[in-house]
Amino acid sequence: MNKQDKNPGNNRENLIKLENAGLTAEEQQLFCDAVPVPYEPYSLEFVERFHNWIRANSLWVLAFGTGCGAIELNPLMTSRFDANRFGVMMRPTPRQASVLIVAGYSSVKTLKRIIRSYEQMQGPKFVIGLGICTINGGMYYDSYNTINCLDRYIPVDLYITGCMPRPEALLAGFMELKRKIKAGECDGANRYVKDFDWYKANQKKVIKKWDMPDYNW
Amino acid sequence: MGYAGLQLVNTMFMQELCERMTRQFDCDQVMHQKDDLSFLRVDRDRLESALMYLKTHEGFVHLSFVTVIDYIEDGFFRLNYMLYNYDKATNIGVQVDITRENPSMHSIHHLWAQGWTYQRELKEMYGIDFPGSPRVDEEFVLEGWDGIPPMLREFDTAKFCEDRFAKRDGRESQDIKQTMRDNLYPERGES
Amino acid sequence: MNWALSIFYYIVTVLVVLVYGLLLYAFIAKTMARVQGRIGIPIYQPFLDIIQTYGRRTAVTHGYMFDLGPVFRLTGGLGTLAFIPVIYGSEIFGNFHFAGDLLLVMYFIFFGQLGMALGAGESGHPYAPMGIARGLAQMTAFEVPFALAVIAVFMQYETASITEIVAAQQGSIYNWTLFTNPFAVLAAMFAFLGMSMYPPFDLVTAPNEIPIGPPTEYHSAYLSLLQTNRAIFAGAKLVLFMNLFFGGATNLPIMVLKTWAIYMIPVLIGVAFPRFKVENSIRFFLGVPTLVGIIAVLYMQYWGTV
Amino acid sequence: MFDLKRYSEAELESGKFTKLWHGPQHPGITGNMSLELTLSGDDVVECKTHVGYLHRGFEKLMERRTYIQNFPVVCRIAVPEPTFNEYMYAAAVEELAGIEVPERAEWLRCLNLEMMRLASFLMWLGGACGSFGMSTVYQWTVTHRDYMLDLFEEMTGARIYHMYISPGGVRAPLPDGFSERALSVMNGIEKLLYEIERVALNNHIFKMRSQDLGIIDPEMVDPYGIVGPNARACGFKRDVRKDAPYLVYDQLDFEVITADKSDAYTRTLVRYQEMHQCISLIRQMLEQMPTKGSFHADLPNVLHWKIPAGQTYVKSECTRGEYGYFLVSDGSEYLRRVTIRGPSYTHAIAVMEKLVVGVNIADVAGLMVSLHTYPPEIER
Amino acid sequence: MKLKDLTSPFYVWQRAFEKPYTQSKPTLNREGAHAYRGFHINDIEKCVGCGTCEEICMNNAIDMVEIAAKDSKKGDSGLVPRFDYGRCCWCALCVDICTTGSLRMSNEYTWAADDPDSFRFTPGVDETSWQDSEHGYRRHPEYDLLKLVRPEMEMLSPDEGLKSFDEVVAGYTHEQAVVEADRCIECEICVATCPANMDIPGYIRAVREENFEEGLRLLYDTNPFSATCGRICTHRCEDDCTISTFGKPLAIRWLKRYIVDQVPAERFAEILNDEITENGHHVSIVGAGPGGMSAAYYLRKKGYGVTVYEAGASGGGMLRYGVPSYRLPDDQLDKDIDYIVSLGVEVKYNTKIGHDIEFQQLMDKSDAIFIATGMDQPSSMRIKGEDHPRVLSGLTVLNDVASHKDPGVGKNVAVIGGGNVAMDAARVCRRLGADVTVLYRRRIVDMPADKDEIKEALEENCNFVLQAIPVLIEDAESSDQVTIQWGEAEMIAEDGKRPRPVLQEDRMHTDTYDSIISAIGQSGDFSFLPQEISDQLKQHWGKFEVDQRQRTAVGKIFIGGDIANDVADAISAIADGKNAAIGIDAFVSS
Repeated sequence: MNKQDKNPGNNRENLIKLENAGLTAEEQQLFCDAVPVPYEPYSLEFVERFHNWIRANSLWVLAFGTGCGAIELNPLMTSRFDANRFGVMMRPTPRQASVLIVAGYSSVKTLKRIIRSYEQMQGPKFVIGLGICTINGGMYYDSYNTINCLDRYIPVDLYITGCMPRPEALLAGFMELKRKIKAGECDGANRYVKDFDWYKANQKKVIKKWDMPDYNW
Repeated sequence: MGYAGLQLVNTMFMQELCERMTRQFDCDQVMHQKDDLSFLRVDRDRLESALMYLKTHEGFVHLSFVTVIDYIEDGFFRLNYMLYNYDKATNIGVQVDITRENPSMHSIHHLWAQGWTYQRELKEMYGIDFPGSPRVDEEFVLEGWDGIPPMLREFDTAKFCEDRFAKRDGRESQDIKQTMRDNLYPERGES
Repeated sequence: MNWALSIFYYIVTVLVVLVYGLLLYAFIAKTMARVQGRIGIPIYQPFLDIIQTYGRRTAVTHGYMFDLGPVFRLTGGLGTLAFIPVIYGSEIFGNFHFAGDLLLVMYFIFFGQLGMALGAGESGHPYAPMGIARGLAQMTAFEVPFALAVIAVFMQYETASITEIVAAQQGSIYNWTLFTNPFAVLAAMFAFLGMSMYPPFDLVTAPNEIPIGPPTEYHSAYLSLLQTNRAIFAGAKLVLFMNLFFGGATNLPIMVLKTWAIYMIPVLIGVAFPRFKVENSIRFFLGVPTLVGIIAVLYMQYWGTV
Repeated sequence: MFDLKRYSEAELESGKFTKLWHGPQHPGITGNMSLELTLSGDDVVECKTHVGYLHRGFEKLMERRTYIQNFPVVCRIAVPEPTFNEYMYAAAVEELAGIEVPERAEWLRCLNLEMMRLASFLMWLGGACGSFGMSTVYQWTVTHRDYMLDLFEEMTGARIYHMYISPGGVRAPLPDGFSERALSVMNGIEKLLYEIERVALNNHIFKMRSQDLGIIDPEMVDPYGIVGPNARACGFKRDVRKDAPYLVYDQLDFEVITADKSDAYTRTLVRYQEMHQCISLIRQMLEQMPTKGSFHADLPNVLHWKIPAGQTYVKSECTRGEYGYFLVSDGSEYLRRVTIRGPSYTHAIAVMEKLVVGVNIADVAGLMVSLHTYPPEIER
Repeated sequence: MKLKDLTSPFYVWQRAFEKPYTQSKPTLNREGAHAYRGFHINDIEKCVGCGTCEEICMNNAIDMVEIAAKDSKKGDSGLVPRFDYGRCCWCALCVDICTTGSLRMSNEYTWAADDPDSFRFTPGVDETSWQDSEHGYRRHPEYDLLKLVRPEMEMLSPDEGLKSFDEVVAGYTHEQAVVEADRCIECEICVATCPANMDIPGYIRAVREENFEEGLRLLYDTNPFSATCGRICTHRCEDDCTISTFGKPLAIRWLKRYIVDQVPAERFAEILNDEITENGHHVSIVGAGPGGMSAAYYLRKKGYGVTVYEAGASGGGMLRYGVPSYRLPDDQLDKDIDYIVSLGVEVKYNTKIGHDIEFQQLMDKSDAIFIATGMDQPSSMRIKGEDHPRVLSGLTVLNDVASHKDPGVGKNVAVIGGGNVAMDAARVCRRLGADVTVLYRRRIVDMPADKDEIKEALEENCNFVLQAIPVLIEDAESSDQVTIQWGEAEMIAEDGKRPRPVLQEDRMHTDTYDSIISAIGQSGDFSFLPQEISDQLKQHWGKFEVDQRQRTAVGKIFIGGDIANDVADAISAIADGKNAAIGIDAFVSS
């Protein structure tokens, strides 16, 4: 994937200036600009493969109902479909979660929280875009308050289409995600580091109230 | 008395009420939409007293919602206060026209404890000011909004979207008439 | 006995208890899932989870205490286990023992919690101190009946060595503290409900109120340590209760059976009840369980003759 | 009357109190909203609600779409309970356009609405138990709700967003054998409800937690515009289904359920009884429903459907109370203005901010759930 | 505190001994309900690419795209919908509104992929796992978003109609017109079918919006014979109307008529506002029929000086002489022609080329010549005795009636043929009080005449004798009568071709009539053309070969109308006229 081509401003100068930009250096540190640390895979390949297998079978999903897709996460996680038996579990805190499900549309206000949650998650981390709204705006393609393409703001590893995707489709999505993790194809977190400036520029283009503390320690 | 009978009584109540309101508050326009719903137009400055009267004397204790309709062509906002009378099972919509320039309206938060939420929304979505209403200047549903209030008619959400949120490219649709012309009668039919 | 060999045996014990603790956890989770009408996690899932958290490639720290918290916690678990004979009379699973080891074990039980409290307190997340406050408050409360029960046991067996207490219960089922000193057991089991973090006493990690609680900020390898500790500590606790009140175990199957049965008691209640608030919880522990504990002590003082 | 603030703004900001954000990423919050709590110890001294995380600007979007295009849009407004939106929108459009809906369609709509109410209540009941820590009940109810969704899938072709009630009628009649399957699901749910009564409603700790929590004073009901079960639980006999019967409710046999004290427990109890009432209504409807006849009125060409200028307000009783659509048309192909009045609007903001003061932090989630609010309908 | 409150919660454990709720099989891809709204399926054989799905989609999820497997043709744009599953919300409005029923849904719903650009597909073209799915949402047969029924138009009853030459069709009332116009889905498929490529959706919209002035302008953009076409057009557009798959096609012709009827002739100039700037060039047009006059109109609008040479005494050509007034009243035709003439077109009546003026003279004085003489020579039946005095030509009969002369057909008439002329002749004869028998070689479905005309002829009690091949015409016993021998025919299809009538020699009939009207076709008379020009112009099956803009091998000469196109109807002639005007303009200005 030639990501570089899609990045219009891959140098730091091109970042969009916001109202917070004129602050003193000390205060400016409060606002997220620090590039997160990339992580290396294990140096031994079989160790990495083993860990990938483990990661695939222990997916901790952040319990954040960002949009209407969350309504189908309820049946998924409960008795009827019981995703627990596939190693999919809900974690209430982003620090511990490894999968972020962006459940449908995200309003600008929520996007900020999504980014914040995403940055607090520890790598390797995976993002599932649920429903049409994450792919190309869906129902709300012309709404002034919802973003259209999620992958411009955070790296997305898998999309599941549908409105809403049924729990079965979600399960199938999880199976696909497992397959990808096992194959070592999910490098979203490192992509985020690599194209950090591009992502930040896009984020700042839509999020105008940028009082985001630095969560990339 | 069955429902139909009740309704007849309510309709009569409604008509009498509208007459009373017209006498007392000079409502210049009365519109009966259906048996249990009428709209009254009152003057901007009489609104508070009209609402107070309806609430305390006529039993319209329930404020369903406050909303506004933007008549950009005629240059005014029409505020609409929907009240409900549980005993008579009738709705009445009290409407006020206010100017679109520097719009401002008397707050009703002292009449209904929930009134301020609606006013906060109207302030954010239409820029109508309600002096004295609690937290009216705080952000309500939007965050960091930097344009004109989005619910105004002149705000073009599609264009805004285009400017701000990237769309996925590769989408193009062909016009049917043009395609058929190009394929079937390329040189005919033009004028 | 060679000290190196006993340390080796201890390590073996720790590993066995770890594996057993994780399996027991998964089994209980499956049981609860069953009540909820579903199948639940695979039995090996806890192992995967531990390796998964361990295998996270990034981590952030909030300071030295934050780093030390899980270490203290694990130390507490390991220390607790070190002085409890897992299987009575077994050379490998006998662990260290000396005359006052029960007191040390009691100490270690709190050591972990306090260490955790310090660490989590530094994490900076508001839910962590809130969880700690709740946890410590509740712990203090259930400690009262538990201490009373242990005192009653001291008085009964006139020793503070767990091995000797177990030894005294051998021979017949009627020698178990359960039958010789039922009030103490009752009081201790009430405390056990509080210790085991199942509803109605799961308010430390109450997911709908303060998600996860103290370990909110813990992740990656930190969390891995905490998970390891949870298995070991749960195993140690169960074995302790088994030893003190249910006659201990002379072989592995009996140990498994007894600990499982003890574990099922909070689970039995847990799935059926919602969560207490912290003041309800304290009030509860300082009520009937404390009373029972006092009765147990009085009983031992005035009537208890073995 | 507005506010019973015990602390001034300056005091709140003084650092004397803990600030805690409850949500939006929090398992104890319904949907995606947040409460900014100011705590003194474990007690809440002040609360500000923050909504807008789900704001999509429906009212704006609907002004840009034709009348027929709006009908798939509206159901997204209240995610767990889309059908009421479909019905309200259809009813408003029909009223302004002067369309007479066939009788069979009215029955089908009514059935759909009652099924939706039951499904929504099921999810809510699970959430109410779950918020106090009884996740077992939550698992059961969500599963049984899913059986309801299977019925919806059969009836309407989709699980969540049914898009079944279109202006003019409904899109399809009932499939063959539907009522047998529906009745068997109803029997299952009834059995489940009795189980839940034993397990949760007669549970000592559940009662302890929820009784006397978040009491709605009868004095509060009118100023705060409290409606639905929240108001009924403190003795107000108010139900749109009875006050101004719509659809076929006047042909069905049911009573308005009330109680005498609106705390979290009574509200649960009232809703619990309403669930039984729903089952009874669904059974009645399946029995009495006409099986022949047209189910959709003739519409003008929907691609350029113009509705004469007018304004109307239609309302119905959803699970949370009075749900209404205020629709203004101006004679063009697009509507002029629509305002959606959701009961959560006041319940989740004004009422919540008042009730939560003085409540233990542990009970905030329970209180929030007991008011039964859906954030997506607040901000739309 | 009640003890029961402590004990009854343990009832939860009962659940542990029951079967779990969890659906263990099939876990993935559980089949959706039979009417589930899953992924789309499109039958591209049926799909005509009308784009209604695209129009109704509130999410802009549908693109109309060209595909390799399908070409544009009349009644089918060749485009198919492509779905963007980053937009679609599965509301199925596209399925509900699909005019041909080609679009439906499967009950598949699983699609997960990592490339956000991959969620686009063209159902029916791209390989999908659900394309053969049997279940899934379909429009319920009793539920229509399309308006399938036409409002009934008031017509003279057949009995009434027979009494006079008054117009049979009353035209739409205002309400009917608006209701009918409202049925249009504006797919624009019909535009390609219309020989003149009129902006049909545009003027229908004008009717809907009751903006008749705009409607008239749209009409005159492509067709200056709107009043005429609104009555007698062969309305091929209606055959391709996408509504007609499930219902009645739109009454496009009547709506056109409705527009023109709403605007009085005096206001035409004011509304159309045709400003003419003379450009100094001059064009001669041969024939004042629809083709010629249409060319004259558009050329005049471009500023050309136009002279039209007409052999007859008045304009309109076949419209005047070939179409009876109960279908097209003369005043309506005059309305159209008068407007064209009013723009300054010079029409020389009773001027026959080659007789009154030489063709070469036109060649010399004009910058270009447009020939649209039409086909006014009846074709021969090529049977023995067809020159019998009681055998009349259909055209002659119609011509006589149009000029208020008695054609003298008698009381018992046979009409031979199945075209519009035959139908008109038959119906005219009925109005003259005769009993009419129509003899036709093929079946009723094969008749080239308008469906409406056939229907009305049947209603007016014309006796149809089908699959009848005339063999011989002889003298009858009375000199006022004539006898025809005809044989029954069988329709025999040979190797997949169109079935052909084959005479059955053993089933012959002999009938006697007062007169026989032969109306089996016409041909043109090109004797006025000088030989050298005539040689240069290529002919094929009696028609001149021309290109899209009516150009011929001779640069200056443009040919259109019946003598150049295959369909030979008024609207094609009008279209030819307009295109010739464009061609001439291009030719002259180059």
